[in-house]
Amino acid sequence: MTLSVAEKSYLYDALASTPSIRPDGRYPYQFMPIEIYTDFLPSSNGSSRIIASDGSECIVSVKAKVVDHTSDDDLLHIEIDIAGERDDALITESCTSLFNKLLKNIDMKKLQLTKKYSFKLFIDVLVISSNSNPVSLISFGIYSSLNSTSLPKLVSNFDDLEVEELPMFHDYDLVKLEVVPPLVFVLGIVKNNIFIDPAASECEVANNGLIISWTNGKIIAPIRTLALNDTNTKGFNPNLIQEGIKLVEKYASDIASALQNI
Amino acid sequence: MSEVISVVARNGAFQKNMITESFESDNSDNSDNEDYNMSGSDDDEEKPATRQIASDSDIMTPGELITDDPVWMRGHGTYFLENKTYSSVAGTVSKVNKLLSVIPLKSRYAPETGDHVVGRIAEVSNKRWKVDIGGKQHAILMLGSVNLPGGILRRKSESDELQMRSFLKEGDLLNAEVQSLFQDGAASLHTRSLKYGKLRNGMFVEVPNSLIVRSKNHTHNLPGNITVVLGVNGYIWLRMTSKMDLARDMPPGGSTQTSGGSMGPTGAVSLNPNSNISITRLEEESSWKIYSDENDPNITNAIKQTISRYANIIKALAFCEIGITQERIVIRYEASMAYNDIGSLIQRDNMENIGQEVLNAEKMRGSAA
Amino acid sequence: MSRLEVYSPEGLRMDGRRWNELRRFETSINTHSHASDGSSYLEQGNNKIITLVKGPTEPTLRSQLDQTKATLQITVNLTKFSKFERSKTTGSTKNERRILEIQTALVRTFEKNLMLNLYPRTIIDIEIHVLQQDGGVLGTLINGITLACIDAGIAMYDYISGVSIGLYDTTPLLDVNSLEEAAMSCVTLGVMGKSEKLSLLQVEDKLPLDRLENVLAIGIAGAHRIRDLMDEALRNHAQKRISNASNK
Amino acid sequence: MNVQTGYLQNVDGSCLYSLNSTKVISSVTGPIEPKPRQELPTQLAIEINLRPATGVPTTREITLQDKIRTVITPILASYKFPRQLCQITLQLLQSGETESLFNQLELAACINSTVFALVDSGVPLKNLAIATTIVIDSNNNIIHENITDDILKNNKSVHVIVYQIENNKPSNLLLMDSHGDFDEQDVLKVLEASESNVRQLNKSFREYIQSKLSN
Amino acid sequence: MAKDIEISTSESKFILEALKQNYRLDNRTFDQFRDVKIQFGEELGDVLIEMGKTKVHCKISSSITEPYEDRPFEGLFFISTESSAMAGPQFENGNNTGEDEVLISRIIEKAVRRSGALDIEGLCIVAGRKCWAIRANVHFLDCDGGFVDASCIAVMCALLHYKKPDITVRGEKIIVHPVEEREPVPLGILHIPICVTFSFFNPMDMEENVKGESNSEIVIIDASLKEELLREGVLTVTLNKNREVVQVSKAGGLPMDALTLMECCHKAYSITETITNQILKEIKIDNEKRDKYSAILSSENARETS
Repeated sequence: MTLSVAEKSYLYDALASTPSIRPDGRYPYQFMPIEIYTDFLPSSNGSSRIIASDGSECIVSVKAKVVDHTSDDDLLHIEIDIAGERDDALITESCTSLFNKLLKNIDMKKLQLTKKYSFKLFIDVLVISSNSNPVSLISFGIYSSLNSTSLPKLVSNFDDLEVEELPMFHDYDLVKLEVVPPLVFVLGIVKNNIFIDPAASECEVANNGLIISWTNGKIIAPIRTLALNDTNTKGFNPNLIQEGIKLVEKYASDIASALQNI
Repeated sequence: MSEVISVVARNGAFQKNMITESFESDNSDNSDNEDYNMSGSDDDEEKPATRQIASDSDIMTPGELITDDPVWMRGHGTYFLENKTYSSVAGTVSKVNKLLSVIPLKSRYAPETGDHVVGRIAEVSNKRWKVDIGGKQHAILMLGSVNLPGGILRRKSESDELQMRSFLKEGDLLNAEVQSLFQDGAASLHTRSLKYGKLRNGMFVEVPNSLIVRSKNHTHNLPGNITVVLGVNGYIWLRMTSKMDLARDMPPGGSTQTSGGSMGPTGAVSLNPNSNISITRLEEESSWKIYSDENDPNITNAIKQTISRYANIIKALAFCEIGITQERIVIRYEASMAYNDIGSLIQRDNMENIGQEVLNAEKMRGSAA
Repeated sequence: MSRLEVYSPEGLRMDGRRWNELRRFETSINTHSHASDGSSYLEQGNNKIITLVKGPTEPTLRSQLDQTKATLQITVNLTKFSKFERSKTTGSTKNERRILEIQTALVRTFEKNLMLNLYPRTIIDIEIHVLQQDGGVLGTLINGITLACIDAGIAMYDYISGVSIGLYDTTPLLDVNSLEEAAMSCVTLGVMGKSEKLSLLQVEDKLPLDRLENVLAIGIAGAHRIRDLMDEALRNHAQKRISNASNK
Repeated sequence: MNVQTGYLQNVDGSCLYSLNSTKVISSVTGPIEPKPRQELPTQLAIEINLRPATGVPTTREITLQDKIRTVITPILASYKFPRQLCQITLQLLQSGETESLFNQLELAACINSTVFALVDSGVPLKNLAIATTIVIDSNNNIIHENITDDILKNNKSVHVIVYQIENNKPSNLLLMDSHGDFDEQDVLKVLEASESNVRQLNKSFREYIQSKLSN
Repeated sequence: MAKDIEISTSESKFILEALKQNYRLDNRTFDQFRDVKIQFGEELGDVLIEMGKTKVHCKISSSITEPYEDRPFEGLFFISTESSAMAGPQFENGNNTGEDEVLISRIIEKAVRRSGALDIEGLCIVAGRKCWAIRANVHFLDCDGGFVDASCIAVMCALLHYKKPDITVRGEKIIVHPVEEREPVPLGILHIPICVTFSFFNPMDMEENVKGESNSEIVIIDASLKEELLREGVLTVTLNKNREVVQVSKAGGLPMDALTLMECCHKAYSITETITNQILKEIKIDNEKRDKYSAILSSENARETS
């Protein structure tokens, strides 16, 4: 997205003023409205589709497979495909590595079936279009797809070390997967202001950006800066990190409950 | 609903506005599979063998026979074989004299001579700028089709060619008129009037071009000291109203006084026929300022908030696929004052309300056609 | 799985359809107005696909520029999760020959139907995401592209509708799902409008020559039905748009 | 030796060449427009592609390509075509030797085939180059004709020798590729044997061309 | 394709006008398949096919390897169809993702491999451990159209011609007997697919094709290179002598009436019969040439292929 110099300076001044004026009038803590659809892929154990009001869209599928966790302890496999980008594109790889780290926060015990076997989850993310950094959208997608994931109900004994048998499942009863995936927030920084969920035009003039991760009521790693453009990026007051964290701490639970009430 | 995020959620189903057309076989008695015989052509009865022509507003879809009357000239959105004219797009029939065309429901912007458009410079090349106007191809703005600093009568020189980027560079926004069309349908633009040129002091909004109707005037002054340029191509510019914008709206004989010094949107001082500015002043004022990248330092936060409010109203109208006109923007602006919080205007149900209220208001006033 | 009868003596298929019944066909049009110039979402049975059409627009590469007509480019993304069993291939599937073949077949099908000569020096880029596949995907792709191109306002001669027909012993089964597709030989058709002209015809497995005509006849009839369903959906969509935008 | 030039129609020059059990087709296209990265400012660029009879090209084929290039480059009048490209493609039909152990028969055949295809294409050459294979077997016999896979397997040393042909006779040495166990004496013997071989090959090729021209 | 081969406007006009008047450049009739020349090489499984000026070479190679985990009872069979600049400037070296290259290789793949022309279960040596891997290396030498048809014939001839060395299994050990010691074993060929390609031309405009009822499109069999460059649509039908459709591919192009396409299939059948007979005859002749004695000794030993 290329903006004219006049547009950029208008946006910058508006975002830098006190209080900041966002181009669509949002509060610093306000997200773009989103639409969420879940459970639309019958052949997946869980699925979600998130569409932000700017047209950014991401689809997530969760498929489970029974594995022997004594030989394969990597129980979460995530693959991210961003339409129009190559699989080895920087953006795709950095998203994949971010979520690989983040999903380690999920309690893997919940996936364990028996002493020997566990569910392995394959999380496939397809970003159909994105106007700015898609990590936040992806985390919402993963959150709601895992929340909508149902797995076959185990009927065989937990202790299977003695018997050389695969776990047995109920014919049709399903159990809801109870995991709490982390959420990722992107924040934009303009001068001394910080605001959540920057739109494409806001990213274009931001002096810097932050990625803040959150789960279960607390901030977790990674927290890091993120250059949102390659023309305006510069250093910022470290106090803004505190402010950003406060912002996320205050509002993240609202997001989590909004995503859960589906 | 949380004010942090508004979520519309649905479980199971996927589509919004799903048009469901389930098909049930209607020839259950035909279970003998020899019933279908390829050699028999059974679709003859489906072709209306009439000389009648579809009326305006009838929906046509690709491949559909519009008429078998040979008197019509075939325009856009049609093709023909012998006497029969068929539709090549999905849309409505339009008949202008003997010209028959089908207007697609939606397509990329197709420029016409005289259109007032907003565009963004995509490329600076040899003696011309390529301008993104949301069309099928970039429009061309020739170096010779712009006013250059130093006045209209100034000759273009080689040094102008070398410093084209100092006038307009990639990313710059401008409004312009479609001067002519090339053979392949690409537009040639010009900005040789003070109402056209580089845009400043505001914000850009994009809507589908089908929502903007061609009219006499595409620049409107709105309440709250805001001016909107509704590009026919669906590109919209919202800016703080300038002196020149005010002057334009003044009735002849009005008592405007251009209290010198302040710039018009194109950097030149107001050009009201009744004001006391002569054409020679124009030449003086048509200086480097018209290509300045600087915004007016007097844009207050209140103005910026108003611009954001208008932007959200325009987006809400576009969301409801309602044609965007000055009247509708103003009606909604006034009504939107009920929402103190501009940010709430982007929520889906509020957008839907905005659209519904506009339509209701028009029905009440009987202005809806 | 194969314990189920493909086609019962009573004339019922595994999913309860009769031999000449189409699957559920549901579509919505203009689903991605932000990300594209034309778009459609289509469910044909359990096939679920999103089609985005971008263009006609200025090409980004010189090699995409044709002075006489628009360049048509189609990318098919068969997602790894689209089948019941997740695809095991590691890495990209984008350069698999099977996918390249499908893309080429689709380009060559629509090159003759879209009036590309009306859009010289531009590119039309079509992107299809297959979210779920359950047999007869090629036909579904054709239908999705037809709808999205119409939504983009790109001029075309007629609808092209696609469908796959299986041959079970001597009985043709219309609009096969993946279980049927695996159990018998299938034919995929792309039919031009209400004519009996075939844009696309593919047979990938052995089939008695003397049964082919019969299968084609059923397929053409089925494709005509699909055309009518698409037409109906499109008209409903158009009606809604027009009433919305009236009094512009 | 069996030579058939002008074997293919879509290229500028071609040659189907066989010697004993080794059989190769070569094609020459050029001078043509190169890709930007191939372009040389002052001379003709050469692209050589060698494809094995079975399987996909490996490092073995790339090694052969490089050796062919060292022979072809000096005999081409490459200064005449700056910024142009000559595309040489070789397809082995039958290698005539155990491919995992040897490449000498193929190398000689490829070189001869390429040179004859170049003659057929009309790309200006400064000289001809003719290659031959010589084997010294375990009994120290020099074998210079009808070399089979079995003879190769029984070698003490194997040599590929390429001579430049000037005034209708071998002059300078363009390539000597020797493997195995040999001494100075052996080399001299090999050179001697190969020169007569090359002389012979040159004679038969001339006769072939002559008969082709007279037709 | 690397470069489009240019064909001048006047020449293309001439060819199309001639087609409208029922003439082809090489004086063939529309339904005439070129004569197929089959030459066997010195080695087994080495075949050169010539159809007019088109030349395709195919060579079979074999090795012993491990079967796929999920298919322990099957051997491996690959067909490689890599094009090179030798066949013409339209082919780029090492580029296998060009539209035409992909279509050719996919059709051959479906016609021969997917249709089970080669008995891959017969390639199994020790289930799950050892099996034969057979590789058909197709080399496009010279292109004057009809690569698919010629390649399919080449692959089938080469497979029929090839004999793999005899082996003895002793526990885990496999002894491969050199050809000189023991008579090699032919491959199990279950049917012989033959591809016939039709090219379509539209003498009128697209409107007539879509809405007209004349069905005036021109159909020719076995197009030459120039005809291929000008055609607007293509159909490849693969059949065998058992009246089985093995594969049909009309990947887009000019829409054609279904009945016309059916006629094409029937025409293809008679060509299939002729070519199959020719192949079998020439294989037999070559076999006899190779082994004069065995022909005398064992008369009914050869496996009947159909």
